[in-house]
Amino acid sequence: MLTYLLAFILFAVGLYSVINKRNLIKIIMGIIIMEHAVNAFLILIGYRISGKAPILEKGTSVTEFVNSAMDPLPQALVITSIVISLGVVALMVALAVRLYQHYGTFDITEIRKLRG
Amino acid sequence: MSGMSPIVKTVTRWVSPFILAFGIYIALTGHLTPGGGFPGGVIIAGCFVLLTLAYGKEKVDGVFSLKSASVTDSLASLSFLCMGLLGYVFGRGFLNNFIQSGFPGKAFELLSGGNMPIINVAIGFKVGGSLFVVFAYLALFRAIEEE
Amino acid sequence: MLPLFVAIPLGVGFLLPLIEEFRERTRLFAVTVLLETGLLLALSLVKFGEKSIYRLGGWPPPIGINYVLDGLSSLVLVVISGIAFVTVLFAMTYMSKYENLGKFYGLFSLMLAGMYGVALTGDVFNMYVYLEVAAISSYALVGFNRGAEELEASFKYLIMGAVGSVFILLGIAFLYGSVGSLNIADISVRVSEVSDQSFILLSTALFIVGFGLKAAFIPFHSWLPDAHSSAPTPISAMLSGVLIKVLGVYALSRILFNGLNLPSLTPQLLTWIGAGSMFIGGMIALGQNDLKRLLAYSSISQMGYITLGLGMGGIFISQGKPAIATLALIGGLFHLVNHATYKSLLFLFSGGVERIFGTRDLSKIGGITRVSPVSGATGTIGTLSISGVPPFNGFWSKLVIVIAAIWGGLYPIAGIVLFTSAITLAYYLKVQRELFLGEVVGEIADKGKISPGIYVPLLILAICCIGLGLLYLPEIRGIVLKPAALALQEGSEYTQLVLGL
Amino acid sequence: MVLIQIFLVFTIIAALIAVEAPSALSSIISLGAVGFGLSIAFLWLGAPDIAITQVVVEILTLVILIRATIGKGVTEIRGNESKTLLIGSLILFGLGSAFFANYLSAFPEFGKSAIDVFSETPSQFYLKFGLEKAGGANVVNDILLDFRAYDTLGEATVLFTAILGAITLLNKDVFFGEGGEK
Repeated sequence: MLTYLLAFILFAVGLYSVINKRNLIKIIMGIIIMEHAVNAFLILIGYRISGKAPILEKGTSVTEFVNSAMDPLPQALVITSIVISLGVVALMVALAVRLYQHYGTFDITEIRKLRG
Repeated sequence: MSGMSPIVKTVTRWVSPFILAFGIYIALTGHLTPGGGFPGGVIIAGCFVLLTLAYGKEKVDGVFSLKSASVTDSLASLSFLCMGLLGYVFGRGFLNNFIQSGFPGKAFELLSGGNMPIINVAIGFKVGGSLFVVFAYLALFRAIEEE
Repeated sequence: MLPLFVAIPLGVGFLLPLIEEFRERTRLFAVTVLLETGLLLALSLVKFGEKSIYRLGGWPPPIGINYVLDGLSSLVLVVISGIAFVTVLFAMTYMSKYENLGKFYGLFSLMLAGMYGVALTGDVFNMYVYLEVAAISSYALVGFNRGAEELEASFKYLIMGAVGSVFILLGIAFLYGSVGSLNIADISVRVSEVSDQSFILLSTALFIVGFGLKAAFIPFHSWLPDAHSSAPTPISAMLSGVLIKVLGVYALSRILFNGLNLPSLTPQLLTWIGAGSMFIGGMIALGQNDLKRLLAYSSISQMGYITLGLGMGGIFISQGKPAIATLALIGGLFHLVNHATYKSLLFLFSGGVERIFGTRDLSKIGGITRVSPVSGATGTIGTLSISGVPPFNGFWSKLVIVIAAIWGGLYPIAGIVLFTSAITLAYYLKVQRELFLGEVVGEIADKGKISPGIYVPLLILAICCIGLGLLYLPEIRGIVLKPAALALQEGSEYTQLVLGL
Repeated sequence: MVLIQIFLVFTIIAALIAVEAPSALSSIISLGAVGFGLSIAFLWLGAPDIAITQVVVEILTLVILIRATIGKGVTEIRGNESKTLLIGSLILFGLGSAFFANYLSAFPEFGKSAIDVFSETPSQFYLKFGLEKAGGANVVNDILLDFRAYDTLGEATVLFTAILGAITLLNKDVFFGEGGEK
């Protein structure tokens, strides 16, 4: 139980950074941390006590494998989500670099040109 | 960007082929051991990123230019899509693992899993190409900025 | 045939940047995308009304991913394809002076692929993946002009969108943890077997926040006016016309109605979120002077109508009034179709206005009817439809929503809808007075002459605005809108279609 | 299990340092610590595929982030942080934790996955027939490339789209539309 809660504290740290920081890089980091936390949570959901990695080895019987392997589906989802977050981070960094070129700062309060 | 010290350059020259080989290995045997196209591709991209950092942009341009990287990116994506469409054309359904149902390889060997090794390699090239492109663009952007 | 909806735009999206690496062939890119959207429009019209599923990779539903084509998704497919076709027709002329068009059309095509993916899929996680495809390409397209304001709007949109996506993913994680499946139909079977619903409710809340950020419901709306007014005009039309609907309202209602069987209190929550967005969006729009920002705030307000219709449908379903529920859902979906047409019309029109006058500030321009009668007329039709003047389509959908609210006994809701209609009328009367009527104000740029490439798409959409009013007739409504409403209402039918139980 | 918790606490501390550290470089390196800590935790949790992916992706993210920020004199920008938002988010977090403490019994116990709790889940099928039907010994890869290959196609597309968007935005070419470079 505590383990799930720890993943949520990590999520909250990321959310705090996104909401409360004025530095673009810190906001990007907040999003990265949130994504890490969700990935960790997904893996924790798929965890089975004293389970093994979901990779068959020669000689193991399938029934034994089904009873002892971790849940493979959340792992597949996490790989997908890691790659998606990598793409999003690349785009965010590109935008942040461009904004720095225009304004000479990463401070979000000095970038606000647009209204509401 | 002129590159780093001679020590870094020498070490990079010795290490980078192994990194590249490791990336290809990870991508190729993804269906048997931990790994797969994505980590393999990232390692391949990392190899070229290392070369760029150590030798500077101009030197690497001859080996693996920006254009060839983004062409690799597009072509590998297209080939993944084509693997999917081939299943459709053969009447087995979009993204069906048609090779596995036609010629099932022996389990635990490299040529098993039908489409899977092929798609893994395609993904490896795709990820490698696209991540190198974005890194190179960021580096290029800095170079222009510093002028 | 169904995989082609995603495979064709994906192929075009991969191919155009590849061609651009070798040669800049602006004309070829535009024609390719026009052909692509035309083909997809034809395909979606052929497939309209069909009910089928497609198993990707040949695996049966809970194991593999499947496409679902039912009343609702076929309606949404037609809306996406139609608006995309007209937008590309407009972009062919409007965007012809820009550079990097291979990347522009490539991203446009990928955005289309993402939206088709979301509209067709029957799997929660897959919906998330394709939602990201559509969202990421729209982030990049918003900043396509690369000016300071555009980049800032894009960054804001990107941050809010990324936070929304993380919330959606967390919701999916909770859902998987509490039911053990990702297929929407399978989830709806398993949800009813779960004894303690509290984690279903938690994931519902996360979904509402996540999709609410994508759909710009009122507490989460701050990115929308910036993004929609900074994007290149054809993209603004796509974003306001279809993207926020498909990624926000459609995806949310698919999961809530078909997957989670409408957990308690969610319909009420949706209704009040809708009412709030409608009212507050309208009030802010009243004070805007920039034409595109006014249109963007009005999008928030109009999204409120759609959400309200769907939420009311949910309330009536849980109260056991199926006939009125169908009517409310029809109202919401009818408004979705209507809003797609007239909001894209108005955004494209604002692009034309900007071409003529060189600015979008309403206080500095006027008399467009004298400069360009055709675009003036189409703009008038757009504003009249959105403010709900009788012969045009906007009136009929609002009428259906009000009738449903009154029959169902939700008088305060009906009051808010009527009051918001009055506000909408007020701010579009302001647009009428400032922009259309009176003498020509402001300097007319050299390129003031509007070419057929710009006004033909406007004319097509204006004709749609008049013609879609026909959907109010019970016979036509029964064919087009009722199956879509029933797809949401009859969860068991959906389950049967997918799982074949 | 305790080990996993220790690693998670380590990542939380690293995340806090990353968020609060004054200099850009140290906070980026702490962010790296979050990622590497998690990848070791993934290894303990029986997910070697993800551990590998996490490590290599983390390295590349760090390189990109450092490349983007280094030499830009990014120090902590302080002051005028909105207190209302902070308090609001703390209240929300408190409510969330209270919800958790209250209803945790409704969620499958830690250490039991969907395979143990529910019958006939997709995961059971994947484990049972992965080798036979898809042909790969690595079940996670079977899922990624056969059972849910469509997801992987989408994921490749997401990466392609993001990179295409990034290079579109970074492109220096001048363009002739309205607005434009200011």
